[in-house]
Order: sequence, then structure tokens, then C-alpha cells
Amino acid sequence: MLKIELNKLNDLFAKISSSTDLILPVTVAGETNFAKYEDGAEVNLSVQTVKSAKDSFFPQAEDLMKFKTEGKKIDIIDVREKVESFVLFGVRACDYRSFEILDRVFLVDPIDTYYKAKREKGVIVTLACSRPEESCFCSAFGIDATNPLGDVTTYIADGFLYWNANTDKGNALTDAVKDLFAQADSNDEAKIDEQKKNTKEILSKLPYANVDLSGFTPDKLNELFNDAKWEELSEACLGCGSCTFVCPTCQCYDIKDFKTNDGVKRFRCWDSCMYADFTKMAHGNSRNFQLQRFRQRFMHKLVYYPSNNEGIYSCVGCGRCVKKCPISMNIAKVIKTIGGKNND
Amino acid sequence: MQEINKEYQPLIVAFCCNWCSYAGADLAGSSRLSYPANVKIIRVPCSCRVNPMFILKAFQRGADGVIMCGCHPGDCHYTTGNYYARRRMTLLFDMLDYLGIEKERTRVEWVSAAEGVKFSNVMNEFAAKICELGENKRLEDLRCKE
Amino acid sequence: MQRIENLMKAKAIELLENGTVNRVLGWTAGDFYYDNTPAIFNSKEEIEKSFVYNSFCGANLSKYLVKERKNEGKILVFLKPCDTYSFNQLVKEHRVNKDNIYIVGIECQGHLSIEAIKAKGIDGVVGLEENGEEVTVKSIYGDKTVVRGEVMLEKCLSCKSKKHVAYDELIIVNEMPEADSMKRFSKVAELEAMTADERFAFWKSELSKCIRCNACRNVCPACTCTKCVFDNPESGVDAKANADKFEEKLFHIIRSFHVTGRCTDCGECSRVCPQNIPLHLINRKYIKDINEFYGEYQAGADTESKAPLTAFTTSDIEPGSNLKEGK
Amino acid sequence: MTDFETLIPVIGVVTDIRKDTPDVKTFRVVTREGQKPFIHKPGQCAMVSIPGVGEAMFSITSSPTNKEFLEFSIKKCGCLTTWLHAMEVGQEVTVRGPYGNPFPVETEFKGKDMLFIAGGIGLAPLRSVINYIRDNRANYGKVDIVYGSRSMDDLVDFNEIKTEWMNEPDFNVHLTIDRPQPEWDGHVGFVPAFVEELGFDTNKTAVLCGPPIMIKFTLASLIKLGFDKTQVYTTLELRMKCGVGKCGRCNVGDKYVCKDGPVFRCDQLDELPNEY
Amino acid sequence: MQRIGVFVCWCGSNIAATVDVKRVAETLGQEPGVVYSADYQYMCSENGQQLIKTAIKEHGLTGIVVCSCSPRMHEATFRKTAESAGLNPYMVEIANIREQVSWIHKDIEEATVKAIILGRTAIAKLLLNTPLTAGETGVTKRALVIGGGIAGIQTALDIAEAGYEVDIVEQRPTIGGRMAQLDKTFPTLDCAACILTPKMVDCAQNEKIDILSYSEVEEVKGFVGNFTVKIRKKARYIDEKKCTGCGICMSVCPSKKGLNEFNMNLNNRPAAYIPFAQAIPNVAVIDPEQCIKLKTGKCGLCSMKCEAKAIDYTQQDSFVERNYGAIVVATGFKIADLKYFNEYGYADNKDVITSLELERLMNAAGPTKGTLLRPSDNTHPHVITFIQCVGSRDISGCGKPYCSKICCMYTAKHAMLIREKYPDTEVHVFYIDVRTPGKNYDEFYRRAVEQYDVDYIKGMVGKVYNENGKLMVQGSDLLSNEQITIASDLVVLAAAIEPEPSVRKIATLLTTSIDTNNFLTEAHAKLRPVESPTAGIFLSGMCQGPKDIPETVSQASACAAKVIGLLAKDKLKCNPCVSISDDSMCIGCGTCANVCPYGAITYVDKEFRLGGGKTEVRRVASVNEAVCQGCGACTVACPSGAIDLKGFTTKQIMAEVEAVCKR
Repeated sequence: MLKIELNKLNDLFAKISSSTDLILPVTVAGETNFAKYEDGAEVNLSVQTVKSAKDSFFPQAEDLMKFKTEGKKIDIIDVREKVESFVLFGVRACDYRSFEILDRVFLVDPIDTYYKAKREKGVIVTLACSRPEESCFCSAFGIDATNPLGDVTTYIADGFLYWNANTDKGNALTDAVKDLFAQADSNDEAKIDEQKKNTKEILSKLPYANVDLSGFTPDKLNELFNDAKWEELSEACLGCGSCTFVCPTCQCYDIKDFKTNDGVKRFRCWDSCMYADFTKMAHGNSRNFQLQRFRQRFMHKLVYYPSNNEGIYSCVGCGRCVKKCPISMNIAKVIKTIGGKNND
Repeated sequence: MQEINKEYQPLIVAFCCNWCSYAGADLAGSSRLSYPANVKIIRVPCSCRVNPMFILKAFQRGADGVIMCGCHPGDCHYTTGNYYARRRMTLLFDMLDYLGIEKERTRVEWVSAAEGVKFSNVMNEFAAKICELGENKRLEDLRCKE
Repeated sequence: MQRIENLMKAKAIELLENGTVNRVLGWTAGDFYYDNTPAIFNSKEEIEKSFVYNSFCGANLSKYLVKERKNEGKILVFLKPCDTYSFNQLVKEHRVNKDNIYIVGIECQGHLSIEAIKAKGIDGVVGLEENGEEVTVKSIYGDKTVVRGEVMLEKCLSCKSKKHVAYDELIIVNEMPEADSMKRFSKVAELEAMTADERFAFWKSELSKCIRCNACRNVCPACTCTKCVFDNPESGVDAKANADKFEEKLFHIIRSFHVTGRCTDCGECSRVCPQNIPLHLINRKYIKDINEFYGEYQAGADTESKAPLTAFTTSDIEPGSNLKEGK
Repeated sequence: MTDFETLIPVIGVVTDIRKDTPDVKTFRVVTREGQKPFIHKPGQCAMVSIPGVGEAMFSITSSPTNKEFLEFSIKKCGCLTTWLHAMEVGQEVTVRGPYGNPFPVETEFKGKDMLFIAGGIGLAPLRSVINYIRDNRANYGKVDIVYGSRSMDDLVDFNEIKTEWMNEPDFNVHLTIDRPQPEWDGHVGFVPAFVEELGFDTNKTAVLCGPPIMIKFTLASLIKLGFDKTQVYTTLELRMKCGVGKCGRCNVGDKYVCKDGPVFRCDQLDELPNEY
Repeated sequence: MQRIGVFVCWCGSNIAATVDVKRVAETLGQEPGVVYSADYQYMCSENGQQLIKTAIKEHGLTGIVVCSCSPRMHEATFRKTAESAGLNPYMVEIANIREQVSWIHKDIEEATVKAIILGRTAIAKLLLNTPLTAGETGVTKRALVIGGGIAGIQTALDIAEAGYEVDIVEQRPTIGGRMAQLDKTFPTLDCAACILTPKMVDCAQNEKIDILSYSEVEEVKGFVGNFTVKIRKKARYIDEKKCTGCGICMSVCPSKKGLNEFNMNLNNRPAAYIPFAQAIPNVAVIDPEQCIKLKTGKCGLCSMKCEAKAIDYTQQDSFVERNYGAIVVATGFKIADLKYFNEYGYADNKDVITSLELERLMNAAGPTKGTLLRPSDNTHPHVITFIQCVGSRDISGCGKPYCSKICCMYTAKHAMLIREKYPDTEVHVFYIDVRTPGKNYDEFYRRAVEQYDVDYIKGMVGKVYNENGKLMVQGSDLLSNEQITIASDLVVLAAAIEPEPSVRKIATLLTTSIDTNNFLTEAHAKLRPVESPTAGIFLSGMCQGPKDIPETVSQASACAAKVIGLLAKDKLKCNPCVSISDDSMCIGCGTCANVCPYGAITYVDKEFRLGGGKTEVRRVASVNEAVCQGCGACTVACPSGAIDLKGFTTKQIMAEVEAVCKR
């Protein structure tokens, strides 16, 4: 394990970004989000980002291809540029788990090559949590926030950032920057362990840490689907889509065409199952009411996805939706209301 | 600097109401009063048909300046259309300015059917102003230029 | 506060039981004191169980009445002074049926913002206690005390009015502080005084945060269209997610333009923005302009007056004439 | 299939357009080189698009045994389809696919007596199966086809039905239209009632396709006749966008119509929540 | 996808000299959707139109783009062409490559590129056009003429002659207008009264004509074929039906100091009066501002003396509401205010008069009983100086920029009449130009100069001042290039004329356009001179522009012909480019109706199907297609974009913007 003083982090970032793109939490106009590191950027590793880290692999808007039309002829132009490797720094355990969840969507047959290219080229440097928020409930999904995986795992404790490579990619990155680091000793490791222990204690006491998900099993699909409580839960929902856009695992997208000045660009962009026109097609809409759309989101995360993915929930308990819902309705409340008797 | 300006041909979209300003443009034409070729006129029935979305759309698509022309207040073919248009544009232009978009890029002129000279003068003047400002960078959509 | 909540509960139960209304629109308690959710209560039991009114009931309930119009019977709604303006505006635009609504105007001492509390460096908030001007924040990392006035919602810091402009009855226990509606425009004026370049830089950094989640639009009581132009492929401006910087601006300019003269400045757009973009500054610019150019106008102050954009005078100012050269 | 480009289509040239009914046209599509754009199985779909207009899922109506081209029978109902209907021969479109699960022609259907029931444009997805069976006649038993439409004019592929299907050995075609028409001497009435009237043997495997309401009532008719839901197949072609099971639209419960469907056995549908 | 034909017009060399028309046709021929393109010398010619018709049929075109002159010129022509070839007329778009391209750009490359862009823009719009069909409305077979001067009278008589009912609304107590004030008329020198009064009598006697004198239009609703007009009948304080026009009230009225408007205020009249002897209706009126009874409650002399018991001091304004199919504006003119022309001393010298005042002074029924006496001392003037173009052709901003047209001729008339009647009188005329186009006009003028020795001085007058009882007219003679001063007894100013001021209010009521000089705008300056741009509103006489009597009468008859043409129809086609509201999007907020200038939008409750078998009743906007004029104000006001304007849809304009911005 290596270590670097926190006040030297900017040197580390400068070094990494001199050869590859570095994406990390940056504060712009008061809000922290993952963004490209540039000289003078206000890096902030102490708060949870507003949006999740999924942008790096599944951007909010992404060009798929271009078309040129002339008369009756159509030409398809592949706009995919060769993806260069990049470093995604400061990913928390919950967001890291979200990549695994997204992988099960985008990397299963047929593979989404746009996602795959970025996923392969991204070096993920995770950061262990030491100060969870009240909205966090990653532990409910079996995530250890104090010990995230990734190509490199980092810990911040006592004025130092500790660095531990886990994979070949991580080792390669480490080789490139190791001049800036010092070797950590057992004393340091003890400090980290101490911190992990404290953090775990807090985690276990968080209000939503122990929400009972046991009621959400694929075999109860229809029963859950028809639960009468969806109505009261969805009543206040504005259908705004904030939750889906800050969510690390929401992966619904739309494919749209944009007419440029000399052709058509086809791009995909995030969409939200909360939107009224999400399922609207020429011949009608299969989810006409907000109740259906609201139910879809939570059923997908808690039942449909697990049903297709060996019981893995498509929620990581990051709590972003808990914080950002304009009317304070969220997945934790849904789980508590519908999920089972242990939640009272 | 001169060189650059010669090269640079600002694109100007002019929304003209059918009854006065479009006729004014026709009069400019029949009086052979020239104005830059990059002024492109879009005919609307009345200035009140001009939706702020059209103006933003023009900027998005690469216009460097947008001008709306209508009948003089009080002379609207539909009696009151240009009064509504005037309020809408006042507020819209103010908002664009507030967001930091150069105020000189937008303009409203009242041009009657008899004001061919005014039409041509206004267009020449406006184009010159936009030339000074250079390309529209603050309201551009990079995708359109690809 | 507790006293008001009790009065509200009692009133709700009374009106339900005497048949004046068949349901109640209020707030249901959350898990952390600050996460109250708007809710419909159908019975005394439901009200007793989870009805809440505390300093985190900033949400404007009037928009829910649009949806409730479809349901049978009279509904009781609790509206804060500023919410009543939105209500009037909805009445004016025929979006709600006044006859089926029973309004109880409630006291408002200004509502609090959990974001503002967190901005003070307090995280892990799991509960609060209100004590007059002091608020004790209970956090997993220890308790802290803050002054109410410092952690209010932006819309309450610059409250436009403490007057209920529509109600059937009022529940007011304590005197409400005077509101200074002109205070709202100081930040707008500050921006106006900047150079165009500075303003552009300001908005560029603010709007670049926009994730286009549509929360601002969907929460807005003036945005009640069944199909918004931004969702309509026929409109020419439809878009999902900001695929280009232009779309951020387009969306916010058009969104605010569509509510110009209809926006009551309820402040919900700014409250719900997940990226905390000061959207109220856009809406307020229009309001300020209207006041300055066409005379004082407060949308929702009444249900009859003509909106500024559907009216005119022959001597209105000319577009752009107010703007200074090169500013 | 790992390097399969999920979202990038190929260019297709429209080489033939047939007007089947007042609002249905059949388009023949080949690659620029004149070949069939891709191999498919009966019941599968493809995404057809006009850049700048839209992209939508259509079932492939030509038989997999046809090695020369793909055909799509498309009903005019939205923006893209209106555009397609206005198209002329020689126009290029983009196609990608094939998507979805096919009918189990090589497994469950094999050796069976088949009963096809279609309403309106619902015949489109069945055409590829029916023609596949005709081309592999020996592998299947008797074939009954019940096809109904609003009017005579709305019967898709009436020509092919009359000249080819009706002449096929062991093929029984039963046509019906909703309301009487002077030129029509066949059956008049709705499909579900007609099915009951015809009273089929329950040893058949049935394939149903049409508007949701027709599927619902016809299924009831079949059950009345003694069919089991495991004997009845249908296809759901709703709200697909990406075609690859990722965009999140077309799921019914945990099943994605574009990946797990569009062909479902009716008993499988029963397990899904009622949201289709 | 449409099948579009593009037709590029050379307009002789008008377009072809600066635009490479072949290249335009070729390039546009490649555009998606375009299946045919051609160029031709004159598309609007018979052969050109034939070319279009043939192409439409042979190539099965679904729409055409004509790249030619302004749509204001020939859009209607090409729409008819298309229609005759079986195409919907609204599937035609015009790219204006003459007025907007060839006439203003010199560089061929630049012009050609612009022409192509404008062509593409028209194609982009056309791709989104849909065939539009006009609705139909009935026609009320009755016309309203606003103004009872010679123009209104002639129009009304002609319409009535064709068998339709017509009402004349006249704001003064009598019809007759300005012409009734004139003495003789040029170039034949007939007496104005002799030729006008028979027509006035005809009006009164024609049973198809109803004269509403002393009345004003108060409110106009509706649209072509179906106007509803509210007319205010001002209180006369005299029962029109009872009054016999005997004039006793006039003679007994003690309040005699009213200014006689008919005599240009040159003398006085009583509070109860009949404007002039031949007034139609020959009914008295009481001036409420002047009547002692009405002001103080004391007096009542006229009432006591009136044998017909027609006096009614309690009379109030009353209103009538009538339906009309067409409305004619014939509001006429007045003499412009001379307040900006102090140099001529009009305000300070009684003997500086306007020509209309001179008319009254020379008129046998005028204040001087036809003897020319100057106002100051009622003596016969021996030196009379006329000053032309007072306030006309003035670009300083004080006067009118236009030529008042009639002054040259009437001055010649006046000079001639004076010289004829008073040969001892010296007559000088200061003029800038003498304009005498018209049949026998120049001959008339020459007679004045040659036969009557009128002294025409080409030059401007700088100043008129009073010196020892003489009016010194100081001016320059441009021909001899010297300053001259003429000591005159009477100075006559050929003051500019301007539209009757009430026309502005009427134009607003009728929603018709008006130019900067307050003249009503015609639908087309050359080709539709008697129609206003607002359907069903027609223009007769001076309200449209300066003209003399023969011209006014011709225009009045032309106008009548147009009105008759309209009234003869049983059904009218409406403008199909009207607003339409999409019920599925409309939220019934009421914003659109608030901005509609025509009141074309109302709201209805409709039932709609929701998904899942549910229904809801919603309030939605409904546009009256016959009332909507297609301005589009509602489309922008509507926040949801539910309301759109056919022919100028949001999508179409957006497509145009996109096309125009492509470089």
C-alpha cells in the first residue's frame, strides 16, 4: 500500500491528467459532480456527487452515428472515435457496484459496444467511505462502503490518501504515478482499519441501513405488482425524473435523431421511466398513469432486474434519490411500505 | 481585421410580417435598394406569429443575428398583433441580455410597406453591427455545425 | 409549530367528519423530520397516524389540485400564503375547480431547507427540533444548533407576501413577519449591473449543471400542460437530456418564457433543483421587467386581471430600448 | 455475436412497394448489393428507420426460406409509417435486426396441425411462419388459417391468400369481415365468434395475432373449444425502441418484448403482470 | 414524402440577369422530395402556367415551389394554376428570388446561392404543407357605407341599383359631404349643388337605401359576409320623423352665435339648424353645446313654435344594431391643420383663407351670397394671391409628404372664375409645379393662363404679412430669379388635404390597416385599389388617397361593383389559413382567447378517453374558422403549443428557419 499527503493530491491529479483524462468529483457553482480534471478545478472528495459516476461509461447524451442523405441515398457514418484510456477517480463503493449492475445490462448479448469501449478503457480508482450520510443504505445491499473494489482502492485517513492497486490496470496506473507516493507501513494500515471499524459502526446505525428487502423476490412478482399501496405511494410523485437522473443504476435511454446542418445525427440520451411519454409510441402508451410508471421504476430495481440477474437488486443504496426527490418519496420508503413486515 | 470581416458573412434571419415589412422588403427590392445577401427573410402573417422559439432556433442553427420586422405599432393588419409581439420581444431580448448574450444580436424594427428605404437601411446597419460582433458563440449549438 | 399542526389535524378531522370534504391534502411525515411528503388523507385514522406540519413543508400543494379535479367530492387543502397565489393563478386559468376545494390558509414563519442546513457543514441529519428561532439538528455525527433565519429556503428568505389571497378559513396562531416583496429582486439587479461577459460566465457555470431532469418544470404550478412542448416532437424544441450546451439555455429560456406573467414566484423550481441552480433568478427577471415596463403585476394576486403578455398599451417600450450599449 | 453492432443499422434499398389495403403497404428491402440484409427466423422483427424521421420495430413478413429479400407489411399509424408509405421504389432506409425470439417452428410446431388466427395487420407476423411452413410442408400437419378484417379492402395480402394459400394442399383458409359488403360472399362477423363457429379440434397448435382486444376474446374462444393455453402462441409487438433489451421500455414485468418476446405462449403471458 | 415540382422563373431578364436560373433549377431538382424542376422565361404567362399544369399532371406532383417574384404578386396566380391542374392551392410555395435576390444583389454567384437557399426553404416548408380547404359561410345581403359624401352616395346608389339594401352612416346631420360645400367643379364648371343634390335626393328616395345621418359606427363584430355593426344615432333633440324641415326653429332660436361649419365657420348659425337648404335628410338638429334650453333649462322657444311638435329636449343617443355582408369606408377628407404654417399668416389675418373657404365665399348659398367679399371688411378684393402646395409635398415633417392632387385644378378654377366675374381683379398664383393630368385638365389650366391672364409665378412664398391693411406676399420668382412682394387684398392657401380624422377609429373597429398618413391601405395598390386587406371591407373615395370628384365617383362605383360581387354570392369561402387547436394538448387555460383580436376563440367542455377505459371532461379551445383571420397571436400565447396556424405551422416555420440557416 502506498500513501500520499492530502495536500499533494493536486500533484497526483496533475500527473495522471498529463497523460490520460482524469474524471473525478469537481465542484462547479456549488455542486459537486464527476467532471474532467483541469488546472484549477475545485476537486471535492468529501461529499457525495449529485449525479452518479455512470456518465463516464453511459453518458447522458452520446452520439451513435451520423447519416448523410442525398436524394434517395443514405450513408451511415460511424462516429465512434477510438476511446482512449481514462481514470475515474473517487468512486464510492455504491457507485462501483452500480457498474457491475450496468454491466449486466450493457455487456450481455447483444453487447453494447459503446458502453463496452468505455468500460474497457476506464481505470477505476475507488475511495472508501468514512463519513456516510443519513440517506446511505448501501449495506442493505451487502456493499461494504469501507472497502470498495476497483482497479485501485484508496482510503483517506489522517491527512493521507492511501493507495492500493487491485488489478493489472491498477498496477499500470500505479507504476505511472508511484514517484509521488511513499510506502505505507503497518501503522498506516492500523489507522485505516480503525477508520473502517468506526465507519462500519456508523453504517450499521444508519436509519435505512437495515431496510428489509426480503419481501422482494421474483416469485412474488405479480403479488408485488398488484399491491394496493402503490397508489398512495405514487400519489405525490411529480413524474419529474430527478431520481432516475441521479441514480447510478438507472439505464433507460432514448434514441433520437438530430438534424444537423448537413445530415442527421443519431444519439442516445438518458430517458426516464417516470416520464409520461416514455412508453408512448405511435399506437399508444402502455403506461398511461403515473402509478404505473412509478411502480415500474421500483419493480424494475427490486423485482424484474433481480429476476433476470440471480437475485441481484438494481439498487445500490447510494441514497441520491432520497436526497433529491422534490417531494421526499424514495425507494427506501417504498421498500419499507411494500417490502415486508420487518420494516415497521 | 478588414480581411477577416470580408471573409466573415454573418447570417441574419429576418422575420417579416406579411402585410407591412415583407411588403417593405418587396419595395426595397423593386427600388433596387440592396442589402447583404446573407439576410434571409422568413414570411409570417404577423409579427405576433413570431414565437421566441423561432428566434432561439435560428441562433441554434447558426444565425448570428435575428431581426423581427412588423407593421408600425398601431398599423397592424390584425390591429393589435404587433403590440403583443412588442411585449414578447421586449421581455425575450431582455432575458437574452440577462443571460449574457450580446443584446446587439437581436432587434425589432417596425417597417411599413412604404419603407423600402428603411428596410434596406436597417438590414445594412444590422448586418454591419453583427459583422463587428462576429460569430454567435453564446447561443450556438455545436451539433448543427458538424 | 406543534400547536398549528394540532389545529390543522383537528380542522381536517372536523371537516372530514362533518362531510364538508371527503379527503384532505396535506403532508405526511417522513423518516428524518425534514422529508415530509405531500399526501392525501381519507380518514381520521390516517390523519392521526401521519399528518404533519413542521418547518419542512415547503412544497406547494396547489399543483396537486389539478390532478384532484378529476376526483369526486370536495377536497380540503392547506395552503401557505405564497401557495394561495399559485392557487389563484390556477383558478384564473381554469385548471382547478374552486367549488370543489376547501382552503385552509395556514400560518407560515418561513420554511427551512435541508440543503441550507447541510451547506453549513452539518451532515447525517436524522432529526430536528424546533425551538422558536433556534433549530437543533440531530445528526449521526452529533447535535448542532442553527438559527432559523440562516437555513431558510430561498423562497422564504425573500418572501413576497404573508397574505393569503384565497381561503375559506385561516389557521394563524402567531403573528407572521412582514414580507418585503421588493427584496426578491436584489440579486437580479446585481446580475443586471454586471457586464454581459460576467453574466454569461455566471449563467454558463450555473446552467451547465442542469441535468435536464425536468423537476423544475414538473413541480411548477404554472406548468400544467398535459403535453409540454419539450416532450412534443412536433414542437421543434423537444429534447431529453441536454445533448448540447444550447439545450440548457433553450430549455430554461422557453420554460421561463412560458410562465412569464403567470409565474407567481412560488420558488418551487429552485427548491427542487437537484443541482441547486438558482432558477428563480430567471423567473424573477421576467417579473422585475414586467413590473418596470408595464406596471406592478403579481400573478395570482387575483383571479381576473389580464396577464401582462395578453395585454398591451400603445405606448409600451420598444424591444431592446432599455438595454444599455455594450453592457 | 460479441462484436455485433447493436445499434448501427445497415442500408436497405426498397425495391418493391405493394399497396395491400388502403393503409397497409408491403415493402421489399435488399442491401445495396441486392442481397437479403440478414437471415431471420419466422416471427422475428427488425428495426426500420428513416434518419431524421424515426426508427421503429416491424415484424418481418417474408419467409425465412426466402433468401433474396426481406419484406415488411406496414400499417400507416404514426410519423415514421406515414413517411414510409409516401416512399418510392429506390429509396434507401436503414434496417437492423433480427430481433426477438422466433416462433418455435423447429421444435414445438414441428409435426403439428397448425391453426393461425389473425386480425387486420396481425397477419403480418404470421405470414412469415405460414410461408415457412409452406416451404417446409412435410414437417407440419394440416394448416387452418382464420383471418378477419374490418372490410374486404383491409384484408392484407388478399391476393397471396387467394392465389396461393387457398390452393395449398391441406390448407384451409377461413376469411371473415366485420360488416357485410355487397361484393363479399364470404363470412361476416368478428374473429372470436367465427373461431367458435368453426369449432377446431384441440389437437392443434394455435398462433394468434391481432389487436389486443381480439387476442383477448379469441383466446377465450379457444379455451371454450377446449384448447389449453400452452397450445396457444401470440406475439406482442409493443413499444420497442432499442430492440436489444436495454432501453427499458418494452418490458412486461421481467420480460423484455424485444428480447424475450415478441413470441409468447399464452400461459407465459399469464405469469406476467397485466401491463401489455 | 411528397413529389415536388420546382419552377424557376426568369422574369425575362429581371431574375435571369443576376441569377443563374438553370443552376437553381438543377440544384433544387436534387433536393429530397423534388421530382421535377424546370425554368422558364415567364412562369406567370399563359405558357408558363401551362408548363406547370402539364408537369403537375405528368409527374403526379403533390406540391409545387415557384421561384419567382414576391408571393404578394403572384402567389394567388400560381395557386389558381395549381388548382386548375387538380392540386390543392395550398400546396404551392413561392420563393421570392426577384425582390429578395435578383433586384438587390449584383453578384451572380451570390445571388444564385441565395436563390437556391430560398428555394430550399420553400421546399422545406412545402414538405410540411397539407392540403387546406376553405370553409364556407353565408352572406348577409346588405351593405353598410360609412360616410355620406359623394363617394358614399355614389357607392350606395350603385349598390341599391343592383337590388341590395344599403345603409349610409353619416356623422354630420346631412349627407352631401365636402362636395356640397363647393361652388363650381372643374373642368366643366358645373355648379356642384346642381349635380350633387339630385343624387342626394335619389338616396333619400331609394327604398333600398337607409340614411342614418348624425350617426357613428360604434362597434363592429363578425367577418366578411357576416358583420354585425352597432351604430350610435346621436341625439338630435328633434324627432326626425316629425320634423318637416320648415326651419321655424332656426329662425326663432335666440342662440345664434354658433359657428357655421358648413360655411367653414365664416358666419354663424343658430343652435337649432339645418346645415343647408338642400340637406338630406331635411331635418333640423339642435347643437347641445349651444342650445340655451339644453344648457340651462330655460328657453324652449323652438319647442313652442314647432308646429310639428318635433322638438324633444330629452332625446338620448340611441343605438341600432344591424347585420351586413360588406362594409364600405367612404369617410372622405378635411383640410389639414395649418398651425405649422405661420409664415402665411393664416391664424392672424382674416383675409388669408383656405381655398375651401373661398369656395364658400364664392357660393351663392354662402355667407356672402356669392359676392366675393373679403372676410375682414367685406370689401371686394382687387389683388388676390393664391399660394399652392401649402402643407402638401412637404418633407419637413410639418405638412404632408404627398401631393394633395386637387389643388392645381381648383386654383385654376378659382382664378378663372374670379377673373371672369371680376375682370378688374389681379390674380397671382405662386406654384411649385402645376400638375394637370386628366382629361381636359391641362387645357383648362392653359385657359386660365392664356385666356384669363392669371399670373402664374413659379416660386415659393416665404412670408405673408400685413402692412397698412395690405397683405404683403413675399416670394421668389424662380424663373426671373428675383424676390418679389405682392401687395394683396386676399390670400388664398391651397392647403393640403388629409383623411377625415375619425377614420382612425373606424379602421380600428374594422381591423383594417391604415398608412402613416392615415389613409386606408388598399389590398393592392394597383390591382385591388378599392378593397382593404381585411376581407369584406371596401374603400371608396378620399379615405384611400387624394382624388378629385371624377376619380372619386369612378372609385365609388368600382367599389360598389366589388360589393355587389360579394353580396351576389350565397356562400363565401373562408381563409383556410386559420388557427386550429389540438384538443389532446389544450388545457383550456384561456390565454389564447385573451389575445385574439377577433374573438374567434371560445371554450367548450369535451369528453376525452383516457387509457384504461376512463374518460374525462375537459375544457378546450375551439376556433371559429370563419372569424379567425390567421394572425397567429394565439399560437405564441399558448404555452403548450396546442394551437397552431394552418399554412404557417410552428413546424413549417421551424423548418424554414432550419433551411435558411444552412450555409
